[in-house]
Amino acid sequence: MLFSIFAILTVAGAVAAMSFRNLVHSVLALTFAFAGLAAIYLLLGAQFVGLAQILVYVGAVAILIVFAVLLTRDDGTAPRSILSSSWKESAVVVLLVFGVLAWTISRSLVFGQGGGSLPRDVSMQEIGNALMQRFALPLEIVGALLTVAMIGAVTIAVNEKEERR
Amino acid sequence: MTWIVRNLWLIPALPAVAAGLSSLAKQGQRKFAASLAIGSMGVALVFSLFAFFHVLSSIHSGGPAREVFDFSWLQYGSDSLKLGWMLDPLTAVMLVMISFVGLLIFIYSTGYMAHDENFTRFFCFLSLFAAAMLGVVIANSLLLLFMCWELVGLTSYLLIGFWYQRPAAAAAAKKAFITTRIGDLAFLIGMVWLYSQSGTLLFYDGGAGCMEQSAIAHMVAQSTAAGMMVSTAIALLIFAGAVGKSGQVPLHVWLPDAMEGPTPVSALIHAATMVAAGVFLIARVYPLMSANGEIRAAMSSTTQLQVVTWVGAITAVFAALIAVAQNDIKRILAYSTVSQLGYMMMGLGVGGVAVGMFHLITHAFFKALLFLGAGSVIHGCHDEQDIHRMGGLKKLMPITFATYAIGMLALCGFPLFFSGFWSKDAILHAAQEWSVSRVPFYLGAFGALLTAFYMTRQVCYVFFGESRLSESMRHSNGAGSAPLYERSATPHESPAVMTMPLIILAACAILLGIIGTPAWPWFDRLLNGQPATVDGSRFYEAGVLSVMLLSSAIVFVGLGLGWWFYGRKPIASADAPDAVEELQPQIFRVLRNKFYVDELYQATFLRFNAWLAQVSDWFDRWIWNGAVRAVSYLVLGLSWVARSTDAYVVNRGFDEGCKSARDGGRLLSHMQDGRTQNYLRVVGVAFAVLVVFLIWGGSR
Amino acid sequence: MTSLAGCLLLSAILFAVGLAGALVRRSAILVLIGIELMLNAANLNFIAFWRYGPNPEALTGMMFVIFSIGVAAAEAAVGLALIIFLYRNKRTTDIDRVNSMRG
Amino acid sequence: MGDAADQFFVNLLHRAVGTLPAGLRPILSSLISVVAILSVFAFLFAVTTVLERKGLGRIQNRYGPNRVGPLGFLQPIADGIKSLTKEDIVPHSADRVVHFLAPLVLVFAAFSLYAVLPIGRNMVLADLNAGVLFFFAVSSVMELTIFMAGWSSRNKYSLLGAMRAIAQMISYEVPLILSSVTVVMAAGSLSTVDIVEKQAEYTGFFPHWFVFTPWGFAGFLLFLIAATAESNRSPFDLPEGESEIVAGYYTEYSGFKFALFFLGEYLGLFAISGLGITLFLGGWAAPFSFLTWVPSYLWFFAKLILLIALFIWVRGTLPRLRMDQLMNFAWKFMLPMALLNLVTTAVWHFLAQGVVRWVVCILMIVVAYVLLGRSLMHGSRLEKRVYRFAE
Repeated sequence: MLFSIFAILTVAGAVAAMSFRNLVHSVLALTFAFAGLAAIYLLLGAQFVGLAQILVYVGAVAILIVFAVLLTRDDGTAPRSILSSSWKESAVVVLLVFGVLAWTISRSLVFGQGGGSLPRDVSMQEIGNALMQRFALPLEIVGALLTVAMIGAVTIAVNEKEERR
Repeated sequence: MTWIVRNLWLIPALPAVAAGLSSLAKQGQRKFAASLAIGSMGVALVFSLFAFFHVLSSIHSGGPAREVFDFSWLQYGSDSLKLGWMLDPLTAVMLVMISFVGLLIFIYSTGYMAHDENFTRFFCFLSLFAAAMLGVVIANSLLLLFMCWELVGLTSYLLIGFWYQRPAAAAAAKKAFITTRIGDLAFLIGMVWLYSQSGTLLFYDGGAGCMEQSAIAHMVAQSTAAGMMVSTAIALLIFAGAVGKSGQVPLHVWLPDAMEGPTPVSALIHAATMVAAGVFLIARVYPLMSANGEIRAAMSSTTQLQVVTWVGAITAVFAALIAVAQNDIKRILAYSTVSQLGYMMMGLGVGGVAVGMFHLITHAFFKALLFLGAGSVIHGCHDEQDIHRMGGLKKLMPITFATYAIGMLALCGFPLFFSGFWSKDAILHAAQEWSVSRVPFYLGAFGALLTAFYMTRQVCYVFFGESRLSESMRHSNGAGSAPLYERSATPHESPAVMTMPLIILAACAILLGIIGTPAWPWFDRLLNGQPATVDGSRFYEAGVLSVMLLSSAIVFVGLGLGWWFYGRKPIASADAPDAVEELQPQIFRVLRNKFYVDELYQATFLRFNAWLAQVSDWFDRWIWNGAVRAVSYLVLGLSWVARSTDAYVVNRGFDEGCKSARDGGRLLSHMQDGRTQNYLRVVGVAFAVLVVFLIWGGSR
Repeated sequence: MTSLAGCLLLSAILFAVGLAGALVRRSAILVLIGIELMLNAANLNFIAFWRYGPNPEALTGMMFVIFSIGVAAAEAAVGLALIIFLYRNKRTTDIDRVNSMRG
Repeated sequence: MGDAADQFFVNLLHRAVGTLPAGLRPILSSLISVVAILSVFAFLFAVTTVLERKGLGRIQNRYGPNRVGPLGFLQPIADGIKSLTKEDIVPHSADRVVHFLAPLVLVFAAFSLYAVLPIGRNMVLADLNAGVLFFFAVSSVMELTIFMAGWSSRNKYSLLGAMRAIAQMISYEVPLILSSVTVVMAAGSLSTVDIVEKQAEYTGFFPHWFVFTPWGFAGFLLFLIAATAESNRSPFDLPEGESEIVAGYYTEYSGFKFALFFLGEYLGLFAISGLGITLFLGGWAAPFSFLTWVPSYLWFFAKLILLIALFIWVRGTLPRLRMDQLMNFAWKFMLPMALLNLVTTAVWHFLAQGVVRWVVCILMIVVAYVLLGRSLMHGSRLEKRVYRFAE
């Protein structure tokens, strides 16, 4: 019940995000969709992930995108249509992909089987231990990746004027 | 385990630290950078000597010839990846050689690069290279070796392109890097395969290493699809890496171009150490190379060793032939390097580790000597590299001349007094006794002849006759990055900081011969981990003396021919065409008058040579370059293949075919319109297709 | 019906919507948003499989999502930096007009 | 008797819920407590406004509001009526929907922060085992609402204010979270309830609050500074710096929406102070073992009032920073100190009990502080002022 409500909200947010003309609006709609997803995670008993989702996507990524939007005001020469020149073929491809996915799910074994019982929610200790022991190497790699990404983003986007200063 | 073995890592670590520090140095801090690099290299040399004598003592006291130190690098799951270093005679010898030659060349560079504004950068790169090279040598894990191997390649790239303002240098650097990549790719595949087979990349791990009996036997046991033994396949893949790195045919193309780099670099990297890394690699994995199935255990030589031998022999002659026709002083040396590397490979193939390595060591010394001499000549002649425009330097640069002559004689293998003679002789002897075929022996002999010939030619051009430099001053007003200092019209002897290394190296080039004579095969025994004994009677063993006589005869013939062509009468002017390129009637007449073998010689050999030079040049330019490009432009691969082929057709003159091919190329390249969404769309379709395929595959 | 199939369907829909955004719109930023959306759809799948999978104790799916969120943050940062750089050079973020890579 | 008083409200709630049909109980119980929290903190908000104005007045050597009601304590009611009856002006070019949503979402988020604050023993709305994470997640939503407000009202001052606010909040979120992570490490749990439980023990009559450890003290200071910046209060009130940009992101807001923003700000302030209390000052735990008979929620609110008083005092005392000073302070001082504080906490955790670890940790922090301060001071020489963020 709750799930379907959240699902509908999420999809609505996503569709809105994809179809708004004003980019800021679509970013806000996107955050709405992300929030819905987070709610679904909570529903599925993945508390940590849900909250991390809000923290990262709503708190960081959305703001980032908004900044990018404000920093890139498109000049007036852009054609009025928000759709790209080759949107028809793209629509076909999208439908194809979605059809395939839906078909796969529909003929997969899990279809129609009821949900199992909710497992007791995982405590933070478990997650921490898992991160520190079994997944230590991936964790470090992700850390390195983030550092590199930060440096790279700064170097790419740094303004020449500020460089000279 | 003694102190030196545990702390062997210090030897590469020191230059690495030096590189790191001098990379922080400002452009102005020349003294700091130079002293740092030289100091670290000196300490590294001291450590290397420690290691060397440690090995000696342990051998003479009958101790273990090889000691390893392994540590686990990173832990994944239950398994762990181990790295390590080892100290065995091979390592010790290479360590001493590299750090010694390296030290001398560092000192030399302070003089040679004195006028370059990127002095500190140069020394940073040099130290980094030294570190990587020493790392290659001490590595006890194929992975560690590979890392340092790649690092060596990188530094070579950086140093070839050191004068990146010159397009030629930049292009050469790129060429070298990419060409060696081809070999390294094969190497990498071989390494991965080896790991999948033996489960470890340590060479020696107390019986568990991948170069030890169990793993080898396991690899020999299986056989690949083509029916060849897995060990053979892996060995060949690794050998491909060696081919790329040490410029064997067909991947030799980059080495001559690498001479665009500063001369000390050519001496250190592209003559003494790095190009020898390939040979060293083969020597290191020799157990794998000589791994043989029980069935053919009787037969002495394995498939992979035969391949090594043939490639080496062909390279030796091939490069020597090209060298005869060159005019650039450094290119001659480069091609001779290639051919000498061919000798080493051949020696490894026919005679085992000791033979090849002995030639490697001696060659390292005298070829470094030659390059530094050439550098001194170039330096003295204000960056003139064309030997036609030199001459008469014997009087002007006496020290350089003397040392250069020694080096040249050593390279030619002048009997008895020069190290080159003994090492080359060992190779020839082994080749003569090779069970499979005698052809490599003949090729080697022929190569020796050519070597003597072209070296004589070069020396005659450069040092004898009267100077043709004054007029060349008119021709070459400041080649490329000529360092700006007062241009005295007459060439001058180089400063002591450059001549001292020459003298030391010359001494080594003479003395080193002693340790490898048949009478006292100290080096051979050392590598096999046994003390050596003096025994003059070995001279009279089967074939030894005859081969010695034969090779010295060959050398004399070569020298004689060279002298006859070039040294006998001074070359008239810089524009005077080459004596052998039959453009001069009097030389024709002289030759005809002499004996008609020469005419045969003229008609066949020189034409053949010129033609071969052209062909190989053509090969360089179209086939191998085409391959390199194809690799580099992976996205446009198809269209590029079309392009290179159509260029090939253009050479033969079929224009319409070329045009159609080019159109095909353009057509293919049109598939790449830069639209992100088109790519994404293709991905989507592909995904859908894949899913459908998988589902149906699953339902079946 | 909060069952595995439900989650999968939802994630399929989200994926399709994101793909539509990435393919149909002409603004580079919105393409990036679409990609983020697809990523989240994938995350939802992971969570769903972790939750209904054989042993949730292993936490594998959850960990994967945590890492993928981290990677997604990096991806967004770099992507937007690229877009800003692009805008600075071409004064536009219309990817129909950004095809200088055409062969 | 103490226990009864302590658990009074809890039992009350149970009674009230007990009378209801079983199906509705969970929903209704949470509903009741939500209402309770709303009313209590709304009231606190009203009181605080008066107190703040009076306190500031005294600091600036004037009377605060003193006309409406006894000592002017009915002032907030008057303000409320005024803001309700005022005309609600929406700029013509504004983006109406977003302009309308922003204050609502802000207040909603601000209220939902209290869900994880244990305001007394067994008095927490939702004992999530990722409570702290929840707090930060929701507070990160507030940044977005501020952006919505600033962007939607199509006014350059609003946009500037919003940008400043977001930049500032993001920059100070990092040290804020890092300094809280120290506590999480020490307590070994993300659940606010557990954290308070950990601190509610006593050696002798002395409590185990985390402030009373070197890293805890440093962490608390960092937390306080970062919290001041997070809630946009002076000296970090650049986003609504009246003298520079009219009123920052709510320049274009009037009437009730403005009041909502005001409410949201103060609620955020209370919430973050409450978090500080929970993390460092032992939540509802009594300061001394012999004072445990006093009901726990009283302690919580006492500490809350104290912190608010501190904030008011700071506001009355310190001048406003410049934007670049703000950023430098965040990234060059707060962040390194917070990171070092993490390390110190780990050291503290792994060293054996006793004098040694005190000495070591204190040394680590003090030395780092001195060195960092020296180096930052060293660079700063008088030079022409560059409005890097104003251009």
